[in-house]
Amino acid sequence: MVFLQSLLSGVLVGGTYALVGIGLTLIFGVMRVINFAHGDLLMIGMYLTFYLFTLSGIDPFLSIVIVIPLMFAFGAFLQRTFIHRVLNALPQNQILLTIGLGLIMSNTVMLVFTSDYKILSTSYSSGSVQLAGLSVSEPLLVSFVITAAITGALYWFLIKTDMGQAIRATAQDREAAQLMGVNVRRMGVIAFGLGAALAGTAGALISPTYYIFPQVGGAFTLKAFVVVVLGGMGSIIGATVGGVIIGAVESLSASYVSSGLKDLFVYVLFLLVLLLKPSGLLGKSRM
Amino acid sequence: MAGPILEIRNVSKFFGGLAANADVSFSMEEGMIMGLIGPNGAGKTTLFNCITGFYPPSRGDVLFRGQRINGLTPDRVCKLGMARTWQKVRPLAKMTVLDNVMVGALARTNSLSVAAELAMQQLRQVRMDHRADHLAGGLPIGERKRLEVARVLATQPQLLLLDEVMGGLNATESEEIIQLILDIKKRRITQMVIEHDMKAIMRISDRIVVLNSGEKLAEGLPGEIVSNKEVVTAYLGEAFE
Amino acid sequence: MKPLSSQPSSLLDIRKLSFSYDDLRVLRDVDLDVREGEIVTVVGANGAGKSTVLRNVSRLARPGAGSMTFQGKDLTPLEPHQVVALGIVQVPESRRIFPEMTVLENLRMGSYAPSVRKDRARNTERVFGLFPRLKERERQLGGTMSGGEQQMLAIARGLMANPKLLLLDEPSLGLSPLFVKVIFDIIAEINRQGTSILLVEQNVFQSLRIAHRAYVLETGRVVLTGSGKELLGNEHVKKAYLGI
Amino acid sequence: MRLPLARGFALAPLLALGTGVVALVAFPLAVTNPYALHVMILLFLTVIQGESWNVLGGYTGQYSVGHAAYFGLGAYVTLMLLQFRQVPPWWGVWIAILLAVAVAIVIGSITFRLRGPYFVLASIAVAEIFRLIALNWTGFTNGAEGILLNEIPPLRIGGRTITDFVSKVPFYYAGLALAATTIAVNWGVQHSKLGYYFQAIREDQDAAHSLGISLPVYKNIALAISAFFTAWSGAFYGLYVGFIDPGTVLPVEVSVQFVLICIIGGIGTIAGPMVGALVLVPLSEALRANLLSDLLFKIGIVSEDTPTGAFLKDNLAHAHALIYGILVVLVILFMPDGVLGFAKKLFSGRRRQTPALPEVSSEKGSA
Repeated sequence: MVFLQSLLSGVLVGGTYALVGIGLTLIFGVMRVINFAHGDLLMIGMYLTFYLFTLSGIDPFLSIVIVIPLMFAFGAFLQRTFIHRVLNALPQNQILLTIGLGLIMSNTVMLVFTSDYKILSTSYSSGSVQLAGLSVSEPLLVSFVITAAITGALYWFLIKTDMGQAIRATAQDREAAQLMGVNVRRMGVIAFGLGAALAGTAGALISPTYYIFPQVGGAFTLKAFVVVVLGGMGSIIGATVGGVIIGAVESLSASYVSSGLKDLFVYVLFLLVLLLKPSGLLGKSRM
Repeated sequence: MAGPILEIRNVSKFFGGLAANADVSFSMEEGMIMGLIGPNGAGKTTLFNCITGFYPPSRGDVLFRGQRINGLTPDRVCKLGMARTWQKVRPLAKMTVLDNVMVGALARTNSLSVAAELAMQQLRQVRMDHRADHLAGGLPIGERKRLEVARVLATQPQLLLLDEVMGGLNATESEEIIQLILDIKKRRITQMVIEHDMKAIMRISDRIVVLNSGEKLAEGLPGEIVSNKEVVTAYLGEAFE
Repeated sequence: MKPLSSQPSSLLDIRKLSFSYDDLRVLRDVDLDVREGEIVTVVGANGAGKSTVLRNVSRLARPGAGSMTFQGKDLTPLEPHQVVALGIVQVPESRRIFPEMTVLENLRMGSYAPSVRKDRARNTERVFGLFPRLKERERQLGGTMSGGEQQMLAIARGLMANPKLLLLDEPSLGLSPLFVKVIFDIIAEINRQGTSILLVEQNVFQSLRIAHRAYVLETGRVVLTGSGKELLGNEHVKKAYLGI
Repeated sequence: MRLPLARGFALAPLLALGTGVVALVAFPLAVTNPYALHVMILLFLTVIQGESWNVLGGYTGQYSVGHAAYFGLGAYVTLMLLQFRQVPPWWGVWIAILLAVAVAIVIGSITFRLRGPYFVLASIAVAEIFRLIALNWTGFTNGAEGILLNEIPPLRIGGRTITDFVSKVPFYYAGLALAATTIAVNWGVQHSKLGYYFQAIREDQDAAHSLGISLPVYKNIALAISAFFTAWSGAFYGLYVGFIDPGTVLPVEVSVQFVLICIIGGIGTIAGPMVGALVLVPLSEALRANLLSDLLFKIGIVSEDTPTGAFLKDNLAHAHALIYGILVVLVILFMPDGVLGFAKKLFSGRRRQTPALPEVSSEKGSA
């Protein structure tokens, strides 16, 4: 019972991790750049949601309608202004650039909103529903449903639309995509925009259940790496599965070992995958 | 003379399901130049990688002076006395020409001054000593190719594997390389040479192995290869039957 | 040699194209043109600069010096995707199909350019007619197919964009001799159906066999030009490419 | 960077070096202001950190973003031995260093199989594992509470008290000596077979491998040297500040700072980390002391009485991380070879660097 209970909540949380991971893997796939500022994008999504709620009373789950376009625009801006200049640079320089951008984001937020922890409490923040004998946190359930819907929509976009195919084509062979008439620079902007929007959405979705503070992003950046490496760099399905696995591992080790050590398990798992199967648990897949 | 210096026995290399090398066998006598030819994608560079330790062969054995060396790492293979150049030159770009060659020389000595002396010797041999203080990354292609030869020579190999050292060079530069290869032969260093320039390869090789689709298509003296029907077909098509 | 009358139907016109990669001069003053309805081939040894000509036309390689026009329009300021929109489509060396897409998806990417999307269904039928084998494998992932099938797919994918000029880079690379002949027959057939072709090849005989005109490139320069038949009988061609 | 051989020394730089050393040794005699000493000690610490990372990241090209692990290990082991076991630090530090080197070799043997971004990710994960252990193994490390040092026992040799560690002066000299040592080690590396092999690995791992260089052996040597001095700097930091917790010696930010010092100055050179320290330390101190907002007020860009002015005065003091971020972005975009490389290019007025390779290849050969 404890097992099922914690597995379930782990999977629900894992949905959000998947969203963060998908964004990261999309950016990596199209640009071969690892975005170390990914968690900070999530953090900005959290702050957006928090202020939309406290200033305008917009429900956090509704706020994604505003967060998604805003974060997409922000991501596209980052790509056009910064990332696109280092596409041919050494990988370490790309990494440092995104680390720098992350520092700027988190510290600007800290300057403006202080480093105080903020809590977004809604009427349902601590509510729960019974599901087949298991109790499920209400905000977690709602966010999981939204996550699933967004992920589904993204799959549809990538498989069915011409632009989605062009994004996948760019990821699989940048030069060949150009020969098909794909404007790969534009695909980069779209990919980074989408990645930022997904991270921001994840931030919005977890804001009712997490503390909100400027440095919250770091932990999510790391977690996103774990998710992505687990599923195979550049694989979107991999990131989805990876997110759910990480959520479950975390939740199970929290209930059976110690909640303080749950991250430790995640990182050890991460190292093991890196060393034993660097191509990810799933290997190559279509997306 | 004791046995062949290099013996390749039924070497195969698979990538996924694809055979880059299939059952390749031949052997080389000390001091000879072996030409390795074949169309693009025939598996020549893969074979180099299997011999020098960059890939373990999927099947078969590589014997150097009778010792089985498959499974050894490239640095061990180098220490045994085998050195290779790269089809796409790999200068240590932010180091000087002299330092590049010294890295090779340091395989045989721990002393920087000894290494520097050895390196200068090799640079003189390839007529690059005037460039000693230049950054390797800034050299024109012809000099980068010669630098690469000097660098591997500095490891004092008994067997040298040259992967398209004339690729992308003009006629004068190619001629210089040919002379260099013949000089190296005079020093009793055995060489295996991958080359696309047929005239050059026919001139310098003692024997030639032809690879096609990963398999050994033919082996023999240059004259035999030129008149080999299968080889002609692989290169020009059936018109010349 | 044929006199090069400048016919109004000249499609691609390259004048004095030079290109350096790193410090290596890959192309020096190359003049080359393709007229409407022709198969023109560029032959030469590995490293002679053949692929670089195509990459310059596609604008994947830049910057180079010299002029390139297509139906009178200057190509040099364009991005690769804009070149495709003009009707110049390159089938790249070593196929470069999208390995994690199905045959159908690869073909769909071939008709990505907005102007040709409406013809997608018709073009798919057309390429399945040329390559029945692809129809049998339409759901298979590109990366899992054999080299020959991948080459078929790469050509088919290129045709999906209604090219006026098809650029083919070493289509025979790594294929078995039997398959090479099949591929070249299909290239000739595509040309008969009205597509002009610029073909770059190491397989001298096969490409000269089907070409209307040919250029021989050595260390970045055009050293010989003439009709395919003329060059096929040329002693230098035989000597240079087999050392006979 | 060009590697000069020991082809004789010019006299002028040698003289300048001598003068510099004398000035640095004499500094505490002339200046007694504790804040000035404090800034100097921070400078030394930063130089030590940068030069330590430089051996691995700069010469060998292995971008570790996990040096907090060795820094934290050095700090924790030294302070735990001192505080919980009463082991004096001049013994404890050796235990800490040896432990860090041993750990480094284990970690290196595992993670050096990875290349490029995968190695970077693994190095971060390793450091995070150490942080989480320190945070959660409360009985052993005091967890999040950290370790507050009571006092450092006076150093006595043969009954004579050398120092009692009361003022900043002993830390000044310890820092100076340590900084000088790491600089000397970098010099030594650069002028030995190791340096040649490290740089060959950085420039091209496969080429290096084919030239007889064992990649795991030499990468591990570079890491061991780097971890040795990193742990030392951690111990020095812990003893000097007198308080450590997982949030100050083990977070990712500390790892990033190691890289930053080098990247700002110019990696793979001896002077790079020194330049980096000279940029970073004064900058963050200026921010901390509110010099920047004062400057803005003086110039008249913002008035101190406006809400914006008050906001800046309150907050800019905490903005050093923001400035770090801006610096990194500027350096990567506009001077990827660091301040030194940039200056060199500026003065030499010519571009010897080959431009970044475009995404083209010349004719491809056989596979």
